[in-house]
Amino acid sequence: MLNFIDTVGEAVAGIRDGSTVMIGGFGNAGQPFELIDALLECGATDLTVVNNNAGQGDQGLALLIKEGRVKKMICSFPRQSDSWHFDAKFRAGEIELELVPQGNLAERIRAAGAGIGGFFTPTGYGTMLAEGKETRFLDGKWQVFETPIHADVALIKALKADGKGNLVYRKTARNFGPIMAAAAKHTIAQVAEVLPTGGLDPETVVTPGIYVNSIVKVA
Amino acid sequence: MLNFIDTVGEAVAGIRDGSTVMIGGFGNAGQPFELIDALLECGATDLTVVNNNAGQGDQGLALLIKEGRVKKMICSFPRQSDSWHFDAKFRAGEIELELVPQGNLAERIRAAGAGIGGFFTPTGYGTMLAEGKETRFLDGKWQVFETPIHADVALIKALKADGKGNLVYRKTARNFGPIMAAAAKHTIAQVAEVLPTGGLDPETVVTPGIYVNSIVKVA
Amino acid sequence: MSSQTNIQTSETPLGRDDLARLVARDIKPGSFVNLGIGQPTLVSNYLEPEQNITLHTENGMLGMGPEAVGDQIDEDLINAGKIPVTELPGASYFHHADSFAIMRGGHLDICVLGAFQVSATGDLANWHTGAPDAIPAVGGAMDLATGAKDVFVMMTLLTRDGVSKLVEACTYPLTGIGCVTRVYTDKAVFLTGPDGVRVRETFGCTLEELRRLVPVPLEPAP
Amino acid sequence: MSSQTNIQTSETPLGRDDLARLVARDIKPGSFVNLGIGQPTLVSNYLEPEQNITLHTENGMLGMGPEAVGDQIDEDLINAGKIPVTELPGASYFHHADSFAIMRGGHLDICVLGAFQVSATGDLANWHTGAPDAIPAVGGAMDLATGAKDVFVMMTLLTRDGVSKLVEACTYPLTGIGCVTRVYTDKAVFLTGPDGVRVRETFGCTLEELRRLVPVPLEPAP
Repeated sequence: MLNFIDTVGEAVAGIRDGSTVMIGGFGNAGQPFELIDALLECGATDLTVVNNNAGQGDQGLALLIKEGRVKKMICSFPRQSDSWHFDAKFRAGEIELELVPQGNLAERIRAAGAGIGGFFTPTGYGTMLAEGKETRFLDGKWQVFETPIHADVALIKALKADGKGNLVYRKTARNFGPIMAAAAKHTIAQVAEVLPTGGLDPETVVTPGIYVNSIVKVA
Repeated sequence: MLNFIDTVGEAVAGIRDGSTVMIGGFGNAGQPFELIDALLECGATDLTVVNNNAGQGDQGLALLIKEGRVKKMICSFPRQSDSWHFDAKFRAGEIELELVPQGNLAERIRAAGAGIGGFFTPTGYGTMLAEGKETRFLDGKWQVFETPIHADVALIKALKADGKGNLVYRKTARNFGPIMAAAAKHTIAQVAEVLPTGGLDPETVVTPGIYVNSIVKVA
Repeated sequence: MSSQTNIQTSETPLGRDDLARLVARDIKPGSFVNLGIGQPTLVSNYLEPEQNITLHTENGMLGMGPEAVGDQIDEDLINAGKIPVTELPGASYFHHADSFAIMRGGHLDICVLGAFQVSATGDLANWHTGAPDAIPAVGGAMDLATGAKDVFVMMTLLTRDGVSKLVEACTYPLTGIGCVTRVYTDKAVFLTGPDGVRVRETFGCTLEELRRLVPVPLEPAP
Repeated sequence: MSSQTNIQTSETPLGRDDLARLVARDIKPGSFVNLGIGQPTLVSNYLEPEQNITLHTENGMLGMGPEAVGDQIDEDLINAGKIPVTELPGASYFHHADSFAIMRGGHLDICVLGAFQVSATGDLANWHTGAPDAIPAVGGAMDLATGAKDVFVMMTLLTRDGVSKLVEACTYPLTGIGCVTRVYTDKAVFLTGPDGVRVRETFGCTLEELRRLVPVPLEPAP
């Protein structure tokens, strides 16, 4: 069921301790800052967070990590020049890290949404990120077995929604939004604009409304 | 390399005997009739054809089958009220059939384009279409191992192309076009209109030009 | 009153349209639904706008409208049965892998399918008679059967020869295992699952009469 | 002339920009290319419009233009290094799984990557120093290394301590096995593959001098 919600606080109110939360964005593009701030405020803790990075600077996901709400990060690129909050928690042994090659991260999220129980990919074969994983020779290459990443909740940012919950994005801010929306049991999208049903061209919809549960307009 | 080609005959001239050819379309929507006619005329034979159906009436793929050019069909729904040419060849033992649940067909084509060596899916588990296939219990369900379907050539139909080979489609004629374009070594698209580079909104491109090798305008 | 009479809700068996109306009424507001080819398509005639149901068609669309007539007919806009249809406001188009990801990823609330046979534990047989000279065609049936949250079957209870299509174990080739949750027939609505068959209501017969037609244990639904 | 002098094409080692110019010149017209973070990004400065090269960025775009300046800066339009970039005519946007399908499906003609080490057989180490206190970050490096048709590496031949980064076997954690086809360095261009290392040209040194720097057998390219 789709709901249009007035505030980011109400939108994230149902997120429970121990949840797996996917957060869209690559760098700052597509990062749903307002929803992340609301998640911080709502107090949910013991979270597993799926994001390409592990927070930057003193905002968004970085603050969630700083405040000790994140038990485990699943990401491809935690270390950045300004990932000091993650770095500190990691060196202190206070956060778990599952490091995933970015393409495996994307494909595993996509697999969860598409009902795929697992797949073989050449990425990572023979590297420490494939240690202990099943391998198989397929299509002339050694490949590694990877499994889907499911989530309880996805927090994403889109440009516009219509009355049916269909979404369109803007430029490279699209990134993980569409696949996270499909992979999570409950998807919350912050958008800049809500159009009436019929306000989006059906040929250009990127995320069909079937994947969206809550929409909140953020000015 | 992308080429704009004047006639469908030149576009299909490189297709060799024994090739695997993906043909877009679901029913008549998105079916590249002119390219199929040109394939019939060019004389290539011993083909493996991947299409959702196995030809309808007395046109397109049905004629290719009637003329004995198709050694094997990989499809989900061969039997229709007007699939008489396929029916006759099949009953005469003159055509091989690999029957694939439609979602497995789509996902196997997508896997080929995305570099996935194989995947597990619940679809077909416990049925005769999974006989002899590896199974595994994943995500709480029994699943079947399926492998990618690669092709030498894809023949697809789109609405518009731009100078970079980017494509957009029309309504449910989109169907298999985008995934076949990605799965084939060489993709030939017939389009109703060719726009200059920059003529398509980058947000609305469905098939990026990287997947397209030859474009021919069909009036 | 005995349980037999308690659950009879109609004096006569239901016709196809009455059955379609009943299925439509049972679909929760806001649901995303795929209606199979044939009898299930009738359900769309009885969905009320207030229900806000979104129809999916496997060939790449959400927000499918009624069958196209006259000038509405557009060969690029068809349903899974290749019938020209229309587009409702708020529709969206996508390619085949994305369309089947919707089905296979468990995102559809309900699909409604026809059947040759349904077993007491919800196995479905609806794609192949198994006859040696039959040319098999499966389409999206297995994806729907396996992927939708709820699979409703619509069928006549008996074959033309008077044999129950609700069976202990399917003799026709299977489409999916343990996937059917409800069976809507002209004579009764059955709830199927791992614990066996419960009868929600009967039409034109008592539960006792139904038990004589159907070779599996039947209990009234709680 | 001996083979040593035959393949020396410059009196001095190449600077970063000259090397970028050389890589740019070696990219076939019409290619689809991904340029890694750091030194490889310089290559884009030397691509000629006539080459008709299309740049891919892993975060969801084909047709990426030069770095954005001034009013062009748009926080929704960045490259894999999170630097604001521009959009060229004929660009397209797609989500992350579609973007990595382009990389992993073998559709990119060339990717150009930096490296810590490359082995004689083309193994690549470019994501992790293996230091016990290092926080590892891999990003899209393994997907590019494994997926592109050709993987070009750009690096200085020697570490600051004067140790060759072209090695018999990588000691740093691997990014991919046997994936590198060419190594562009300040002192030489190497062709790597299952048959060992061939030297295409040297800069500011002879093949014999190069052999004294690099601990793997070197033969001139045919």
